[in-house]
Amino acid sequence: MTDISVQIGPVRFKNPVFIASGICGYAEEYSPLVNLSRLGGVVTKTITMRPRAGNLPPRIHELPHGMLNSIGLENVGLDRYVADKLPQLNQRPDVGVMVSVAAETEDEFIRLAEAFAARDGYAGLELNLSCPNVRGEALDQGRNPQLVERIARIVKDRIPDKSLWIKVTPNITSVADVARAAEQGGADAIAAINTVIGIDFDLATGRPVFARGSAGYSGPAILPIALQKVWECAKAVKIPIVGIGGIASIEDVRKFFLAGATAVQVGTVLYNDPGLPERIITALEQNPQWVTARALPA
Amino acid sequence: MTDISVQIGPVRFKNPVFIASGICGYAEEYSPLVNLSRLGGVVTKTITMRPRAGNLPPRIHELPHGMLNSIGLENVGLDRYVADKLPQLNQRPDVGVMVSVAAETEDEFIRLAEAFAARDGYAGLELNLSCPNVRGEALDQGRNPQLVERIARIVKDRIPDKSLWIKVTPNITSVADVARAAEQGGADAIAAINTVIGIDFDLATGRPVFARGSAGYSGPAILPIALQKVWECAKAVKIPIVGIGGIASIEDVRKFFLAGATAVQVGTVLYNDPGLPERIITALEQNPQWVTARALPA
Amino acid sequence: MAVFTPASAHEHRTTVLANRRLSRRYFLLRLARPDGFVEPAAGQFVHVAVPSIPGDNRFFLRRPFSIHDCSADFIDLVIVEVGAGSQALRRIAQGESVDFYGPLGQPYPLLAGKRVLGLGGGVGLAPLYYYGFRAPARLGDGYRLLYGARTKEDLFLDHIPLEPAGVTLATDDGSHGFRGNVVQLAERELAREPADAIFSCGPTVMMRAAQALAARVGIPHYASLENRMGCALGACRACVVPTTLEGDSPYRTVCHDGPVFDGSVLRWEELPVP
Amino acid sequence: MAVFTPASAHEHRTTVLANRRLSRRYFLLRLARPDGFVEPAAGQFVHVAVPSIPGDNRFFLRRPFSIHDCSADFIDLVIVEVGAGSQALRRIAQGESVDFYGPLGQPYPLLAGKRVLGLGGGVGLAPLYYYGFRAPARLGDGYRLLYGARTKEDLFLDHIPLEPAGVTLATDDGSHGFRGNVVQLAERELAREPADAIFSCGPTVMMRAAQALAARVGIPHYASLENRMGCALGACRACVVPTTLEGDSPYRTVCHDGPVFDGSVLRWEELPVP
Ligand SMILES: Cc1cc2nc3c(=O)[nH]c(=O)nc-3n(C[C@H](O)[C@H](O)[C@H](O)COP(=O)(O)OP(=O)(O)OC[C@H]3O[C@@H](n4cnc5c(N)ncnc54)[C@H](O)[C@@H]3O)c2cc1C
Ligand SMILES: Cc1cc2nc3c(=O)[nH]c(=O)nc-3n(C[C@H](O)[C@H](O)[C@H](O)COP(=O)(O)OP(=O)(O)OC[C@H]3O[C@@H](n4cnc5c(N)ncnc54)[C@H](O)[C@@H]3O)c2cc1C
Ligand SMILES: Cc1cc2nc3c(=O)[nH]c(=O)nc-3n(C[C@H](O)[C@H](O)[C@H](O)COP(=O)(O)O)c2cc1C
Ligand SMILES: Cc1cc2nc3c(=O)[nH]c(=O)nc-3n(C[C@H](O)[C@H](O)[C@H](O)COP(=O)(O)O)c2cc1C
Ligand code: FES
Ligand code: FES
Repeated sequence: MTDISVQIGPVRFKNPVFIASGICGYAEEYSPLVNLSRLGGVVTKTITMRPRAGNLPPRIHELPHGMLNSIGLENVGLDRYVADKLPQLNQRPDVGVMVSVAAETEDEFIRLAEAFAARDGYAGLELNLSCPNVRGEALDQGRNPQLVERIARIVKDRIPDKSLWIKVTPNITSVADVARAAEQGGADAIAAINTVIGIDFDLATGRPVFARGSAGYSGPAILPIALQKVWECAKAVKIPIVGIGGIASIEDVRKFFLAGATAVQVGTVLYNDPGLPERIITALEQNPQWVTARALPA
Repeated sequence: MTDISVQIGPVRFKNPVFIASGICGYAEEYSPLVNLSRLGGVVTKTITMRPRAGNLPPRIHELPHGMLNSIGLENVGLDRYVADKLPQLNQRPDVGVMVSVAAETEDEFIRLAEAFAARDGYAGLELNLSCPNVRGEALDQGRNPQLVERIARIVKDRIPDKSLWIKVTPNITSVADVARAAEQGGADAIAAINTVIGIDFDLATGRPVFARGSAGYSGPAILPIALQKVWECAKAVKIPIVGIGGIASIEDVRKFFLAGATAVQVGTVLYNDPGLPERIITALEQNPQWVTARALPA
Repeated sequence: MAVFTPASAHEHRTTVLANRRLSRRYFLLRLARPDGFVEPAAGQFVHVAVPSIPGDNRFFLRRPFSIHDCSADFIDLVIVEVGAGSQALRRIAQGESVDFYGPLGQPYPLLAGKRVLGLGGGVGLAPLYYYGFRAPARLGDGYRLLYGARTKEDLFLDHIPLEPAGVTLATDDGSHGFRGNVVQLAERELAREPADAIFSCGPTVMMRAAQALAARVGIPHYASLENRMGCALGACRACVVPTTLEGDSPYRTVCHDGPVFDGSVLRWEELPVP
Repeated sequence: MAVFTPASAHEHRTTVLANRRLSRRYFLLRLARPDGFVEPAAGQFVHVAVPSIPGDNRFFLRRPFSIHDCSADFIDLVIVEVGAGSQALRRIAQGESVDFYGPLGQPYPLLAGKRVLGLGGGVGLAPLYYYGFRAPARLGDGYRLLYGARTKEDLFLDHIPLEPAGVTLATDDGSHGFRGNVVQLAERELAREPADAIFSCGPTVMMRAAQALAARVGIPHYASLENRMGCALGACRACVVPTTLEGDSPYRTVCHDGPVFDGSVLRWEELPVP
């Protein structure tokens, strides 16, 4: 069976196919439907220092070619995550776990990084600097390249032997600037993209469908946008790019590789077709040249 | 028949339904399929000082829920426009014409503004400061609020009795900042949005489908994004907002009004359903309350 | 409440055995029971992918449906046509295939030897019918089921055993059975003969009234809730409802902590009414 | 070249009279000719909306198709199944309705009294068949039509009058008629009897070869091009092809300046090959 493993920073992953953050919770939840150990890895729901209750329901809204979500980073918080959730997966060393984390201050990032530096049983951290579903800019450092560079360095210094991915938002003027800053700060990869900011209205009530109004747009409709951001990042940095956004078929995954991605994360489509990630992996094993094909002169 | 006319700056338009720039050329081309005098108005293909040949074909690419275009502002240039095209429409005073213009320098904007100030037979100018399909940033002033304010003032000072609309790009961090700048500069309305930057690849060739790589994404897939930008602008400025992006039904139009739009422009859907604008107008005449409904406390 | 083991959720591809109209707005979707489909408990549901043109993703989210009946050979769903997805399901022809996973969620508790009064509103009859008359593990005579709809045309009665042995009917307009809603009928029934618990499934307003009644009478009330779902596995946190429970979050998931909840812990005023 | 008046382009909703397979990859879509449909000239096309589920927009752009035949009652299109859209059109049942507008574009010139050699490659036969045998205004004996395809299975021959009176056939593999491509056949024909002009429609490579041949022989060549289209009215500038013509832009639109072009003005090396 062909080797399609990929190296991202200090860590080697058995293949380039991951499940995106927030899609499958802390991973274990999806074990009845997805063979987790078959995947390159799983990115967890974003963890914050303190537990978060998340936004008022309703939290998702279907659209013809995707969906809007307004989950609001509901999560159990750092302490319960390392106490309850991480150990679950430690019992499954065959599953590559990228822990997604977000924080409000550089100090919080230091404490998060130190908490994980002290533990094992995960492959690395993905910093979510770009959640469109939380109030204020405290959790939206992704707009500010200088801040991104500092945060990347703060974390990477503390987990040198783990893989550090910076997840970027598409809702800014230049993802290239942010990608360069992350690279400067020592990030091992750029994960692009998070959801595209969008909104929908309920004609019956005359109000937005979500209490918070705007929400995060995901699914096939955002594929061309995600591909373009990966394309932009690939031209800007030398570190690997993890492509995310709108994947719903093996063809979509091939396009991410052409755009310059080293690996991909499968998101919303999992709700519709939980078997897809494993089918993608099988197809890539049969066609390893797809993984290395690039539209850009490398 | 109910009056659904709308006032935008110094000009009153017979209804709030327009055809978006670049969709129907210089308007006359669509007269066999659309009753132009039934519309609130038509926005022309963007005009530049000198003629532009546009990009290498192919120039459009279909996607499941929209399309990508890379036309590249092909147009006849100012001189031929005012010599040949504008007079055509002068013979049809019943058609409200917004002329879309773009320029590379403030000086060019002055000359464009003066050229139009000296003429009549049009309702106003829409400044395209945001075309994703031309090289460099010369034609992409829409990212820079200060520049937007200066350009708006330059033009408005010269056409005080015409309607001046500033068309904004969604591909920036804050459309609200640009909208505020345009309002400061004396614009009569914000037109939101231009196409969303995207890309697609041809798996057969392993290359982007367009010679220039990235292109402009339009059609139903971008509706939630466009609605969100209008929502953001409506909270930021007092001047009217003209909603553009992904309209494919009367329900979509109602959502733009809820988001805070005073008028709308119908774009790509015209290729699929040229009868839609007139059906929308009839529906609005029968339900004038839809035009004034807002989700925001006005 | 029974702890649901997600291990029972498997992805299945199966065939449509029948798809027929039951009443004005309801239809029955009968699926061949696939191998390995775990025996469902009353109140559990399946998460169904709505078929669409190949390569298209018109219906991106699956639709959750309660199990109305289940035998060795088939799984029955009773579906009301509300939006585009349920209409698309109505169009699936016999012999076509459908993907789903399940059974999912927390079922109604099995209160052996207790007197349970079931209140089914509209399509909410499904899990309570299964609970009382079809589920392998079910109460005997202790179970009374009341079934209400807006009007006669909305009731679906085939296979439904009627009084005295079975179901008592109510219609808001009195066009069939008791005139009034099913909660008003429940008050009369409780006056006639008390119960140890109320189970409800139906419109939120109806279940809210059932909660008030249960509180007045001082008996427990278990309600089966609805909400929009993504994963249906407790992973995405999309389907939460507000509760009075302690913990990091007041929210619980309809897909995994529910759909059946002890009504006394729900913040009824804040429930989303999809 | 005749100046096309867009006034002829009207939006029509019509009914499918027939939809049947012609050969391995081709099918015939016969539409009822709607009232007010202007008499089309050979080389003109219609812009057809591909039906999709209501509320969906799976096929956002219309598809242009040449007129293969047109009578008082019907309009025939011959369509090759290449992608999702043509496959969707293949699925439309008789009696269903279809939206289109047209006729559109510049037709082949009517060279009265001249000897014209038509070269049809694959589905490119359509406009040349209409030109020679069906259009109200057409040449008489002066017209010779050569029709080539990859192999026997790709030819569609019903209603097509064959030699001596009519069409001469070629297949690349020689499985039917002349062995070789239609341009090679054309050289033989011209050697046999000269012509005053060549008309071609087919794959870009074939038309390019036809241009080279015409140039060698020193006669005009009119080619019908394909390109992706948006408006099909000359408005959006999506369908342009590069030419050697003067003016603000070297580009001309296939929908409005074409689809039939004087081959000598086209920059053949740069033509998009859809
Ligand atoms: C646990 C559970 C059991 C259910 N059992 C049944 C049943 O047995 N019979 C039945 O007819 N219906 C049942 N429903 C409701 C059913 O899932 C929705 O009516 C259905 O999804 C509506 O989809 P639609 O495409 O027709 O409506 P649309 O309006 O097209 O749906 C749009 C989106 O909203 C969601 N949605 C809309 N209404 C509801 C709702 N009431 N509940 C949940 N999601 C909704 C859809 O899933 C979809 O994501 C159940 C719901 C839950 C949560
Ligand atoms: C003037 C003109 C006349 C034509 N006449 C015929 C005819 O008589 N019979 C016939 O079978 N075909 C004809 N074509 C080509 C036909 O329009 C395409 O084959 C068809 O659009 C392919 O669509 P699809 O959905 O099957 O392919 P897809 O690959 O799904 O199409 C995707 C997109 O590409 C466009 N596209 C793909 N291939 C072509 C192409 N070769 N030309 C133009 N657009 C394309 C489609 O319109 C659509 O926008 C003609 C084209 C033009 C321009
Ligand atoms: C329900 C839902 C929850 C999400 N939660 C998170 C999250 O907690 N952290 C994060 O970085 N991204 C989150 N995302 C974004 C996804 O990880 C992904 O970036 C985005 O959905 C685009 O990919 P897709 O189109 O394949 O879904 C979430 C997306 C969805 C749909
Ligand atoms: C083929 C095409 C050409 C366009 N040309 C222009 C243009 O010249 N100037 C401009 O401001 N916008 C142009 N646009 C953008 C549209 O005016 C509109 O802002 C965008 O398409 C979003 O609306 P829609 O989704 O309804 O098409 C063009 C769009 C398309 C599809
Ligand atoms: S639907 Fe994902 S948690 Fe319930
Ligand atoms: S398709 Fe629009 S100009 Fe030809």
